Amino acid sequence: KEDGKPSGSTGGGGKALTLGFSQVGSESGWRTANSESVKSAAKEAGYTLKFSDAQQKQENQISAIRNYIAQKVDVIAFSPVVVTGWDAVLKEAKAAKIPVVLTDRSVETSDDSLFVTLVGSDFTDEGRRAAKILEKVLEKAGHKGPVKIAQLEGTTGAAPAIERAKGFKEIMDADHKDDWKIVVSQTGDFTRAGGKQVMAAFLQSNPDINVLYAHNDDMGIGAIQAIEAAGKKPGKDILIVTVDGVKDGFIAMSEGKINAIVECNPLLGPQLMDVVKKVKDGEKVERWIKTEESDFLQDQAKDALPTRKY
Amino acid sequence: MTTTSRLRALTRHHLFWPVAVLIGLLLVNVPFTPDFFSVKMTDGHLYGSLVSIVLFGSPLILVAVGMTLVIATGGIDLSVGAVVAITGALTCSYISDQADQSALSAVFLAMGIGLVAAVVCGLWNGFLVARMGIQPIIATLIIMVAGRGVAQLITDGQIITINSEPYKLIGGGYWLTLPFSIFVVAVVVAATMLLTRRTALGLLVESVGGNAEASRLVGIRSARIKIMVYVFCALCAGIAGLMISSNTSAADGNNAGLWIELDAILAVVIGGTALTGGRFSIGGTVLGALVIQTLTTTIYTIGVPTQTNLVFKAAVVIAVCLLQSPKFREKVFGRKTRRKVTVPAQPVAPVEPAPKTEVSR
Amino acid sequence: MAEPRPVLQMTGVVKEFPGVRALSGVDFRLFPGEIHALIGENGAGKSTLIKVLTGVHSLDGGTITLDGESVEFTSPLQAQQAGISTVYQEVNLCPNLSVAENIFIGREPTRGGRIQWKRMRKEAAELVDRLGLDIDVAAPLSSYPLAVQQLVAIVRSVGTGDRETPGSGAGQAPGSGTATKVLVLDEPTSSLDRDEVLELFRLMRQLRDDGVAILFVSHFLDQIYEICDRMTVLRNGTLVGEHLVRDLDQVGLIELMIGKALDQLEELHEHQLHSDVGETLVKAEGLGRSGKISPFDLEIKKGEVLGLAGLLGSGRTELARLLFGADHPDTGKVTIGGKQVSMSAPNDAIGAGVAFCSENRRTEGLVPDLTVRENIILALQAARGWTRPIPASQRDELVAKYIKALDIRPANPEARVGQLSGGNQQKVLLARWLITSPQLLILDEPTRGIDIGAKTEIQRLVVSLSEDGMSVLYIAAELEEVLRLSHTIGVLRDRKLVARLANGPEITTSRILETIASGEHQ
Amino acid sequence: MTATAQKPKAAANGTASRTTRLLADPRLPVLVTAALFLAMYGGGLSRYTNYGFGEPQVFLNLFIDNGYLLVAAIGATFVILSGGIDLSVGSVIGFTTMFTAWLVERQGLPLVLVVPIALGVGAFGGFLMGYVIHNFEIQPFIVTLAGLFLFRGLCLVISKESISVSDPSVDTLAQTRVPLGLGELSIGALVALAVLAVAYYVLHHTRFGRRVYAIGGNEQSALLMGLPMGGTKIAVYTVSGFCSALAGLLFMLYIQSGDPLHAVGMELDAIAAVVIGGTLLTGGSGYVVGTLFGVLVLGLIKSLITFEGTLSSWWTKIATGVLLCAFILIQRTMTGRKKT
Ligand SMILES: Nc1ncnc2c1ncn2[C@@H]1O[C@H](COP(=O)(O)OP(=O)(O)OP(=O)(O)O)[C@@H](O)[C@H]1O
Ligand SMILES: Nc1ncnc2c1ncn2[C@@H]1O[C@H](COP(=O)(O)OP(=O)(O)OP(=O)(O)O)[C@@H](O)[C@H]1O
Ligand SMILES: [Mg+2]
Ligand SMILES: [Mg+2]
Repeated sequence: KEDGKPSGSTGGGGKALTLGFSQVGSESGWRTANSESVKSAAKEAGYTLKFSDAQQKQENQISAIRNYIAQKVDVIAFSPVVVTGWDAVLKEAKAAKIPVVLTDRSVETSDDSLFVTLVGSDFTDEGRRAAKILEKVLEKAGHKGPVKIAQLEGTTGAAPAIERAKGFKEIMDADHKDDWKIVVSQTGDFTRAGGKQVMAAFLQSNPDINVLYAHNDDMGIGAIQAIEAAGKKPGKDILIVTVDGVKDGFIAMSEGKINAIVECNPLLGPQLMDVVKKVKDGEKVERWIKTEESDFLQDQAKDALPTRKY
Repeated sequence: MTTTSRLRALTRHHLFWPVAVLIGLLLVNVPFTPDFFSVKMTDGHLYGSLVSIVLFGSPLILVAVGMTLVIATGGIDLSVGAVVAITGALTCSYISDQADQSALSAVFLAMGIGLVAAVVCGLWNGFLVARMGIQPIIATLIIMVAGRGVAQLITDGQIITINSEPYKLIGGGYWLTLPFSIFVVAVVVAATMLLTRRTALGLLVESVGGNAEASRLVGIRSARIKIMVYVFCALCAGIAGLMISSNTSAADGNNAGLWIELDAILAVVIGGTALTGGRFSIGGTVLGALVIQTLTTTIYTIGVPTQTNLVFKAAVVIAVCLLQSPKFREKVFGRKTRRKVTVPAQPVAPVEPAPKTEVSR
Repeated sequence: MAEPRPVLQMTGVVKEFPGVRALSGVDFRLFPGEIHALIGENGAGKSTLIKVLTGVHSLDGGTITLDGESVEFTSPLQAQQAGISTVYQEVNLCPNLSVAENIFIGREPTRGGRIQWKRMRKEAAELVDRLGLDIDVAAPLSSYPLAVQQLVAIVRSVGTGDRETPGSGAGQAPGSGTATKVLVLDEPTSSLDRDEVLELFRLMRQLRDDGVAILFVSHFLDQIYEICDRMTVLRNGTLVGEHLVRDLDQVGLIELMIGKALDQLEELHEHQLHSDVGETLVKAEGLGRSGKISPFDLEIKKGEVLGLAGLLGSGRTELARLLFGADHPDTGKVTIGGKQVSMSAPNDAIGAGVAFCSENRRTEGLVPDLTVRENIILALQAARGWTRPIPASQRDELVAKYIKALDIRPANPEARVGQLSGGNQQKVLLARWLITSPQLLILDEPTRGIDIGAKTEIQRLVVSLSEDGMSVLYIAAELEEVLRLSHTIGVLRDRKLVARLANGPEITTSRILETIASGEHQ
Repeated sequence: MTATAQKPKAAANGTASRTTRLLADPRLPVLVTAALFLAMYGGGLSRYTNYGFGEPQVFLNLFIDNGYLLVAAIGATFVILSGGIDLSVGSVIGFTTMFTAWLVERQGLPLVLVVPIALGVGAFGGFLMGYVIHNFEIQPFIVTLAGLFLFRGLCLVISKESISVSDPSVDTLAQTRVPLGLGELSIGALVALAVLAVAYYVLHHTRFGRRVYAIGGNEQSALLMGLPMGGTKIAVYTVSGFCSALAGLLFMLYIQSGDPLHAVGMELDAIAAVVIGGTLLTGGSGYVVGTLFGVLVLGLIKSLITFEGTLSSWWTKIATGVLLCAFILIQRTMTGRKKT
């Protein structure tokens, strides 16, 4: 908080704090859970929430933020659609003395003072964690021989897709250069239908795949159906690691069809409200507040399942 | 001579090029997946690339068939993707509320509800286009935008997962060793063909699309026909919506049928129906949809890197269109056998001898 | 100038369409300063010859020389730039643009790249005026009836030929700056009335005297004898002869055209109308639509042929459209067979047994992509509704019958209507309504663009239909035609029905013209 | 013998009542759109004044936030007036952002060089599509759909990741605000307005513009009238490609980054704006000024929804649809129903 601008509070007093929150969209269950979490946390904290949905478009998000500036909200928070291109509007916010909190992912800026903090996870790290947990999965399954991986990517060009692939590859290249190989990789657009269809094609062209890494649970679940239709056993013939940790993913895992899930927690509403309050009150906050997340293996699935809210 | 002329006649057939492209695309896969054409028995049903092309292509075929009629009337329906989402969402949310998700009656009721919603969307589109006279692209844009919102409203923005064996059959199950969806598609396509060619509907649709004013003046109730085709199109999209949600046993308000309208329109055009309306070909549309689905599968199987998927798709689409364009074939392959001057053998008529100057000056 | 050289010469021209040979080795020549008629039955290949000449269609064989140089145009633009100005058979203008723009588009007066709108409108008004037309050139073309559009098309093509009008100064000619050497007019007179035709002829003569070669197509033989110097006759895509007009009489010409001796073409000249018309079938009271036609009363009896006479734009078409419900009337009511019919849409009228054959076959009549068969059965099918298709056998029989009766060529029910010649399209349109056997048949210029043989045939058909009890509302540009067929003649003037004359020996064309002129009569 | 017959005088003027004439006036849809836009804005004013909706800058923001869309929609207007359609708009915009960002950031080219290159590439893309459409007689919908795939694919080929533009000249351009009395406008907005003026001039005062209308009115006729069809058609798509590329540049200024997923689906926004502005998709009828109001209406709908500020994601979509629908229906009833 080297710039100390959060002190520029306007009223304070009895008036409820107004938070402008610009969400990416509602492209997945994960995202919806994220929005819900923010909304309910804001309600609980007694803040006035201005919520807007950008329908996956950066320009919408920018104009939403502009509008928040015009409306003179106390704090602006948003989950950036993309990581780049925020300088101009963030400078306007800064000029209007409105502190900005990022959620979910960071942005690239030239000037670090443009936002106060980031509440969220790190997609690249999720990729790394996926690779790490795959090691455990392979070990548990007593797998021998080459590891032939099929990768189901998210929407081409989307940050989670790129970074989850990057993180995974990083570990793979570092530790498993010889024995692991990504034999096929295609986008399943983060959807079940996509995952199913792509996996069906993979199984035709590369019947010897023995590991699947899916960038989210939904594609993994779709792929499971394709694997079953091909007469193979998901979780046994083909080991599956996915990211996200939605409820359906855990159900599949408890049925033994997914071997491990790397959690990416959408429920960061309460954390966000905390941070907003601190920022508003001029307290010092950390530059990056990581969400609490963990990785799950099959044996933890049963226990974790009831805790899944979305 | 006869063989070449027969070949000519064959290449002139309006379905020749779609078929040729389809076969070509299928063959492209062989070097990458040598057993591409093999079909084997797995778990009591047939399994293989060809089977999955039909299975995954079924929703697209359905939507495209409905779209064909709309396009034939000179319209266009952008809302099909949203209708797919709404139908799936309604049906799945109803089923998921059921205590016994596999109860047949509940499943049928749920599908009924979903399809009624689709029909309502179709009626609305038809009303805007035919009664209010709003341009189709903008009239259907309304549901395209709002419909997905409605679908998400129904699913609460979540993916609704259901566990219903009978429902699973429509889009993901097998019957007589074949994907059940093949039968659904076959029934819908056959019904459409019967409906359009055995009754006068096809003729009237083509007439409305070919010349709207003339059709009005011969007393065709074009408003009614337009409403009918929009409803039919929405119904097809609804069935496709059932299939898509059944295939994964889940309703995804945001992603189900996303951009399917573009693929459907593409399929219609590859099938030889002009976007300006008029003549249409259901068979061509089915082929067009198969071409697109094969293209998608090909992209997955031959290992195109994700970032070049779209470039590849663009290249194929352009190639298909160029091949289908007579002008292009003429310019590139044809050398057009011009100047085969066939001087008249007839006795040349009595031409007045002298060019008398008739200038009245 | 010893040996006159043809400005245009076509030799051995061949044009084939899939399945049809439209032209097989036609020779044709055109001299400067002559008006040359191109004559032939419907489908003989006249329009095709013109289209091949002007680069609309490519040539399949033969050569074209213009001014001694071999040419082959690949687009109408090129032909225009080489000095060939053309009015094609169907009105080919842009309905969404103003009259002035339609006349000038492609060669608008500009200064520094900017269109001079004022000047353009002024010049357009002058040009239009020269054809005796008095219209607002700033109004969109679509607001005018077909005949006016036809005239505008003519103005467009001829107006450029002699733009040395002192007023307009610049005198920069069309496109690239070539003056018109050849003017091609494909049935320009098909929907014009006498006055307009005279104006057009005056203009044509003037152009001819300026040395322009004019190619003129018409099915009105009188007009050909009136204005042409020379003629070329086509039959079935082949050349049957080139003659000086004064060397060949009408009978000889017709024989050349149809390829056999003509028997009883004249027959219809007699009034052979039956006199016993039945009781009132259609009654319109105070029917009107503001801005289109003032309220009128009209009665049509069973079996009566009611002809409408009037000048161009007098409202004949508007009247017919109101009776059919094609336009929504503001006032009045219609009773048909004693029952009041709400005239809100054509369906209502069709349901009550009214049929309307529009004058504008291209935009309001045919569906060009559909086949002859489909176009013919369209109205009947629409009346039956989509659930009850006409059984195939009955359909084919009906279609075959009318193809034969009206001599539609090619006699192939599978041919696309858009590819038929103009006259044959008109016949298809007629056939469409005839098979519905309506109670009242409204024919708006049914013989437009139809050759004389078929024209007589159609007129005979009208007579026999009326004898069978069908009422007919008959509109034709030719007064004689109206006179010949009608029991009663309604006279329109300035969009008002001003008189109703019972036909009889004392009614002549000049009598009708007087009525039109005086505006009042009983 | 016809000397007796008097020519009936043209009466098109007097008889037709004023309302009929007004209803037939092609300018009516534009006026109605403009009026409705103002009404809608008034509605927003009365509802959200307390939230600062009344500030002039909020109005000017409509231009700032939609300048790129306006430029793209102007290009689309040309195409639609000529009776065609261009679906590649969004992809070309996305591609341009990506391409320029890549050239500026990764290749280190100066902006003065990059801008013409980008515009040239866009225009060339449009030219190619026009060429194929005209010469091979393939339906524009399909050719431009292939263009949509191609350009989006090329974005990804350049890079899957977004590229942030930190070039100082881009920075200054992006952040320059031109004061305008009551508020300020960005460079992008000004460029958009300039493009609008040029487009208006071209469409209404040059031969090329009138040819565009002629072709849209009736292509076959235009051909027979001897208009240079091919040239015009190709030019129209070139203009659209150029405008899309320019829109891409403005978009790049607006968000200072290139991203392969930028402007997905923007072609539909552009087409919607054109149609809302009263232009007929069948071609030949409409005004580019209408397009301005179409864009403003879409922008206003977005603004109103943000100002409402309580809508969940799906209600945002539903509200957009409902507002759009209400707008179209009112517009339709006010311009009078014509037979389709
Ligand atoms: N585009 C086309 N495709 C196929 N056949 C055509 C085409 N255009 C003309 N034809 C055929 O060529 C023949 C000659 O037609 P054309 O239009 O030249 O006749 P025409 O002499 O002008 O007759 P009309 O007096 O009726 O106008 C006809 O049989 C017609 O069906
Ligand atoms: N000077 C004019 N000459 C011709 N038509 C005109 C003129 N001025 C106006 N009109 C238009 O003519 C229309 C009436 O034409 P209508 O088609 O009914 O005439 P018509 O008697 O059928 O003539 P025709 O069919 O020979 O053109 C009016 O709606 C009017 O717009
Ligand atoms: Mg002809
Ligand atoms: Mg008339």
